[in-house]
Amino acid sequence: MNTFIQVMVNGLGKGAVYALLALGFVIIFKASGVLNFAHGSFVLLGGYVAVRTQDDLGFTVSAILGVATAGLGALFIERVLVARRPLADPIALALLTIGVDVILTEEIIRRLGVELPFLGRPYDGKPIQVGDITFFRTQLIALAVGAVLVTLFFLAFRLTGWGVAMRAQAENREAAALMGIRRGRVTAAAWVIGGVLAGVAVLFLATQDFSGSGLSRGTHAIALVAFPAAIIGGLDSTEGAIVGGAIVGLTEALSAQYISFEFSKVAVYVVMLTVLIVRPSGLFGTRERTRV
Amino acid sequence: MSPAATPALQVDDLALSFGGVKALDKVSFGVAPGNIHALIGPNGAGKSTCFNVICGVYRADRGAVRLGGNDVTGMHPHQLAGKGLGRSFQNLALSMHSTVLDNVMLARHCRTRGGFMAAGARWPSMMSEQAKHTARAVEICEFLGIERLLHAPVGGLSYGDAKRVDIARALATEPEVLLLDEPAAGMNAGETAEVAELIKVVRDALEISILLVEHDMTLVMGVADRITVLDFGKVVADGTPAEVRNDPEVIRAYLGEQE
Amino acid sequence: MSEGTLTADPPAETPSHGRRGGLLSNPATLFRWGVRLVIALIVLTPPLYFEPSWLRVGQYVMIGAVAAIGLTLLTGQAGQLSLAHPFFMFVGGATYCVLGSEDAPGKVGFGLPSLVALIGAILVAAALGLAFAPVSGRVRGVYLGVATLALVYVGLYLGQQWTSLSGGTASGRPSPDLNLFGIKTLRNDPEISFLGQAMEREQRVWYLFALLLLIAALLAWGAVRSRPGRAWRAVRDNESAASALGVNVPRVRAEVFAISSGYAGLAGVMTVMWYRLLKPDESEFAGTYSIVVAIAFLAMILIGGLGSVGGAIAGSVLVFGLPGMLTIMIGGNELFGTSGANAITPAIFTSFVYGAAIIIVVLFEPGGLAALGRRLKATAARTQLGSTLLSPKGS
Amino acid sequence: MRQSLKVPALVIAGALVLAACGGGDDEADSGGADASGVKTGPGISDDSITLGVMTDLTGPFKDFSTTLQAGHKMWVDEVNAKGGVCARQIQLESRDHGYKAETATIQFPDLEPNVAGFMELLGSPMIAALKTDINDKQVTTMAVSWSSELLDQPYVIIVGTTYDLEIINGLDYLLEKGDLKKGDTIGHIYIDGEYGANGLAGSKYFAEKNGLKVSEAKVTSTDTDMKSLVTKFKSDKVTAIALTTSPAQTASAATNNVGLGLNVPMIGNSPVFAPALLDTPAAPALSKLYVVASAVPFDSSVPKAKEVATKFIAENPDVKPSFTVQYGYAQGLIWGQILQKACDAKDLSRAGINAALKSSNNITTDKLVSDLDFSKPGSPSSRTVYIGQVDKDSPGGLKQVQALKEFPDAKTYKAPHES
Repeated sequence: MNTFIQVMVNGLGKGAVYALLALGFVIIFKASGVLNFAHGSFVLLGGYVAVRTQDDLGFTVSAILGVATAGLGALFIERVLVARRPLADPIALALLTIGVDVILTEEIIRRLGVELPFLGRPYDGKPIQVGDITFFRTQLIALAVGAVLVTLFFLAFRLTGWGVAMRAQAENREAAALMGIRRGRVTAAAWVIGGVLAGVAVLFLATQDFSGSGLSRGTHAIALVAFPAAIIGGLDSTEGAIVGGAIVGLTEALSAQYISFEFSKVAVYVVMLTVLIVRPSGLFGTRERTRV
Repeated sequence: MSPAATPALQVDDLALSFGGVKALDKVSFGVAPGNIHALIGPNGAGKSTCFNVICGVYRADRGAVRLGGNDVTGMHPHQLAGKGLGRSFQNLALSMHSTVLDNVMLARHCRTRGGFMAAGARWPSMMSEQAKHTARAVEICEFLGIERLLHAPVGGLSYGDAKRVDIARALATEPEVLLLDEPAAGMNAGETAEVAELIKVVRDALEISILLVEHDMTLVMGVADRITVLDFGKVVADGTPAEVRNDPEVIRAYLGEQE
Repeated sequence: MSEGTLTADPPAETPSHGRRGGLLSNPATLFRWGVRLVIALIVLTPPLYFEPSWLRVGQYVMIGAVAAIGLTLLTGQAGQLSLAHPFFMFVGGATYCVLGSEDAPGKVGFGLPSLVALIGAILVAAALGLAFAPVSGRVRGVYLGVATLALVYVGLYLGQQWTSLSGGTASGRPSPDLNLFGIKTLRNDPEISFLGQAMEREQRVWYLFALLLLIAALLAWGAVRSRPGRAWRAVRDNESAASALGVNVPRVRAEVFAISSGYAGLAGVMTVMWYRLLKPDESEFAGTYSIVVAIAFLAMILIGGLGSVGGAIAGSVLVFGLPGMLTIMIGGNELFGTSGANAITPAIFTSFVYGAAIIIVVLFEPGGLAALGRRLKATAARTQLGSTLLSPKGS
Repeated sequence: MRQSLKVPALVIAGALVLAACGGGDDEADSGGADASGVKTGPGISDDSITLGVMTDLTGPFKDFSTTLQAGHKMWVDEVNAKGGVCARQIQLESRDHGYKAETATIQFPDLEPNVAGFMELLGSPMIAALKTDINDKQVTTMAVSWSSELLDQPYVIIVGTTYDLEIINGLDYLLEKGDLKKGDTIGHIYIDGEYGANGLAGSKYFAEKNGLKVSEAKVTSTDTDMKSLVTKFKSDKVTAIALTTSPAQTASAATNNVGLGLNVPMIGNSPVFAPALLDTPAAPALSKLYVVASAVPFDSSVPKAKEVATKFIAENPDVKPSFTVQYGYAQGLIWGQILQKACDAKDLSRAGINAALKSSNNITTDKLVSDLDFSKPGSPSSRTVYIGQVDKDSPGGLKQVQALKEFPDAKTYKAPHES
């Protein structure tokens, strides 16, 4: 029983960070129709700035700087590249972000050299024991930060003008433009939020507790796990991203414990395929309407 | 309706609801062979729903669709193309990057055979079949006056020419019944008159039946042999243009819409 | 219609003019023969002059080209985004080894003739592609792209688990030699020389790959220009319209996925012949059948021009060829005077090049190299000299 | 198609008459003999011997390779200062394959004609991809891999103990210390592939021999989070963890071992540890790790190891030291003895070099690695190991806790290709 609880704790802890990443994907996709393959490199970008400044500025300031850089980086990509082709083919835009990702990732990895710098100094590697169960601080803080950010996001999404505009735009990009919604501003804000969420996620990803490794190519790889999370929930559903993140985290942890570790990654994709066969647009996603 | 001639297209007692709203309710009408038949009605009357049921895009809750005496209820759109039902599209739905000929040749898909290997290896029987069908497609394009554009990408054509490509493509399925979805949408008066002329020429030359779903009254009154009027998913009138024009139900339906 | 769909459809079959005229009297015929000559020279001469390293680069480019042609049919022509190509390559390679090898301790082998194994590998890959129909027929757009990613993970997992077929990640299993009408490809048996140059392994593999690529490209060109190609583009552009015109959309979607998988299967056979080894990857992010390779294929077809067969080949020259060429040219030196852990190596440099190429293509030349080629041709066609030098195929 | 190729073929035929005359360069290098009657081969000139290096300076092993190359260079400088081998200066020609098999496959035919043998070929995917090439070209190659699966390759040299024997020795060490006993379960995390599978064979043998159970956990090289594996080990009640992993994976296993309250000793092969790990939050948890290797720890009391270490620190004050310095130096010593032996037999051709290797049954490296015997095909060249414990204060990060020793189970173990 203790083992099962520990497995659930592990799974949910990871799921919280996956949810942050998946939410970033979804927000960007909802606003601009772009499947952002560069999300992993936003993660690296935020992490890189944070690790390079944390010795001089301390963790908190460098973390804020890293998060801000990831947000601004995303904004830069949106303004300079994506906004130039607002109605381009979704596949082309997805590929565009792959191009960005390749360059950004290679360059950051090159700059890191042989270093494996870690983030999360204030909380990393200091687990709390409750009976036989271990709670990793990184995961607890990730859960708390995730919950706060997600709540803030949903409040903003429901209550602010931006949220209304964003929802209108997600419904129909052309109609929203006709209704006078400033598409550029809504989309740009969405990219900034996506980037910021990626920047927050890396503060937990590049830690001993969460991924066991510092900032590296592995961090980029973990960011890709948020893909199935976003797909399972439905690419245009913000609630779905949260649910998808939790599903992926739990699927990984449970199948690693009860089937085998090497099957756990496959298990995530098996779950995703099953969802897609039943619901081709994910659990909460709206079905694509084909024009006649 | 005279029992002697089998209608080219017959719709019987169609009913379809979307979430409790009756989009179609006991809709029945028939398109006589060689007729130009119009289906009209104010916005939301159920014209498009009815059109989509006939085309196989929607499946009716109840009722039947017969094509030249064959029951085609519930068939998929691609099956209907082989049964002699051709259709045009309101938004044209052409492949913009492909050439005119390529677009028209698509309609020969169900009349031709040959998969990847045969096509890839340029199998002689496939090539001769293709040549034959290309000749027919060119003939149809000539008929519609777009033969000079055969190798031009559709994306660069004027709206009128693109509309002709759309109709050419529908005709290339060799239909017995041609369904036209708002052919005059987005056209000015001059272009509309041109389309009206075209519809008549098509009917006369190819001896096919045409069902026209249209908003534009001038077009409908000018070309239709018979008109069915829908309102709130029900047939409110069915007759010649002259009969329909004076039908109080129709006038009420259309005037009601204008308020 | 969206503003920037990245498509490069070839012109439809034009009625051929000038078949009747004499060879030299008709410019169109002359042009066509000129192009064939240039292509033949590019294909035939390198094995006579080039070092084995360069030949290996060329062979590798041809593997990429075959795979990319398959992908450009699927993604460019039929509009289905797929990242599953490495999986089908792996399936093709494994099937070839299983069918073509003799039984060995711990490794299943059927000992079939190698040509049968080659065809079997393509068919098995295609059949598995068809088996993916419940997903490929229903799931659309970017959802399909991520869904296909699942297969890369499945391939990695099965390759590691099913060692009696895959040989396992530890040492893999050797590739069967392709015996083409008595001529072995991977060994000097029988010894052949051509114009004074001994035809050894690298030369043989080069010519074999060139032949396979030629067949693959001709089949693709033929299909794109006729019935199947029209159906693919119709499904890509508007499924409802395609359906109304008599195209069975789910069937076409499943078929093109299977065909594309068959191409990947062939590329997989070529890969194991190139390495003379089948070896499952150790991770999903690095290796022969990894996500990185899936993305490289997408880059190839995008840079080449989505849907263009010639473009796919050109894309492979850039994406698969450039790193190898730079590696040989740079040799033991490092680029730009950098060294140590932060060096800009050929591998990193080419990553930059192809990343940038993708961005530039999407932003400035959505038709890719194929569109560039067509434009060049149009310019050249105005000068007589140009028209005899440039390809009618566009690239 | 048939038609279209015939004409061009004829056209170029004329142009290629020249090619017919120019062919056959390959033969020029091989065979022949110098003035003193020493038979020569590729990579051998009158005053130099060139050895190839195929390494990873940009991929996952870049820090490992950098220090290894420093070791090579120290040996080359020393031996050349003393006049070289066979009156020839040693030269190294290296290529960086970035841990990519396709790059190595392309580089090999470019590099191979210039070298007498390979001082280093790093990485099991590369070794696997080049196996046939190495056999075809009969080029003696020192693999940087310790898999006993490679022992059937006639031209591949493995320096020292193999992964399976390292693990067996390490587990025997824990058994002797009393950390393990009959009936216990060992958790073994391994990267699927040549490296991990070979290590796992060792713990399976040990478990069978001593009545223990093994809880296996297979990972891929990019997995970094070992939390769920250690959770599983905890529920399986393991009493020791064996590792055949990458350094990042080791770090994660170590922190979770402590974090999840399992707290058992860990042993691992030489590649599991990198000194850089001591700068990470994992450092405290790593003190439970014993690294078993045929190479001496950087910070050892062995005199030759001390000498090399001191010199390395003096020459490279900014580089983090690692055991690979001494290992690279030892590789040089071994190559020096093989080449000297071939020189004495007046045959520096590739066949001569390989024959010299095959007849070497007692190569010594001043205990940088144990004495080596390459004369028994299929059998590892040594079965003895050093054991080091992770220690933050030792340069190179390892404190030697066991001098060269062959444990009882290592004696009886039969390697896969051993007759």
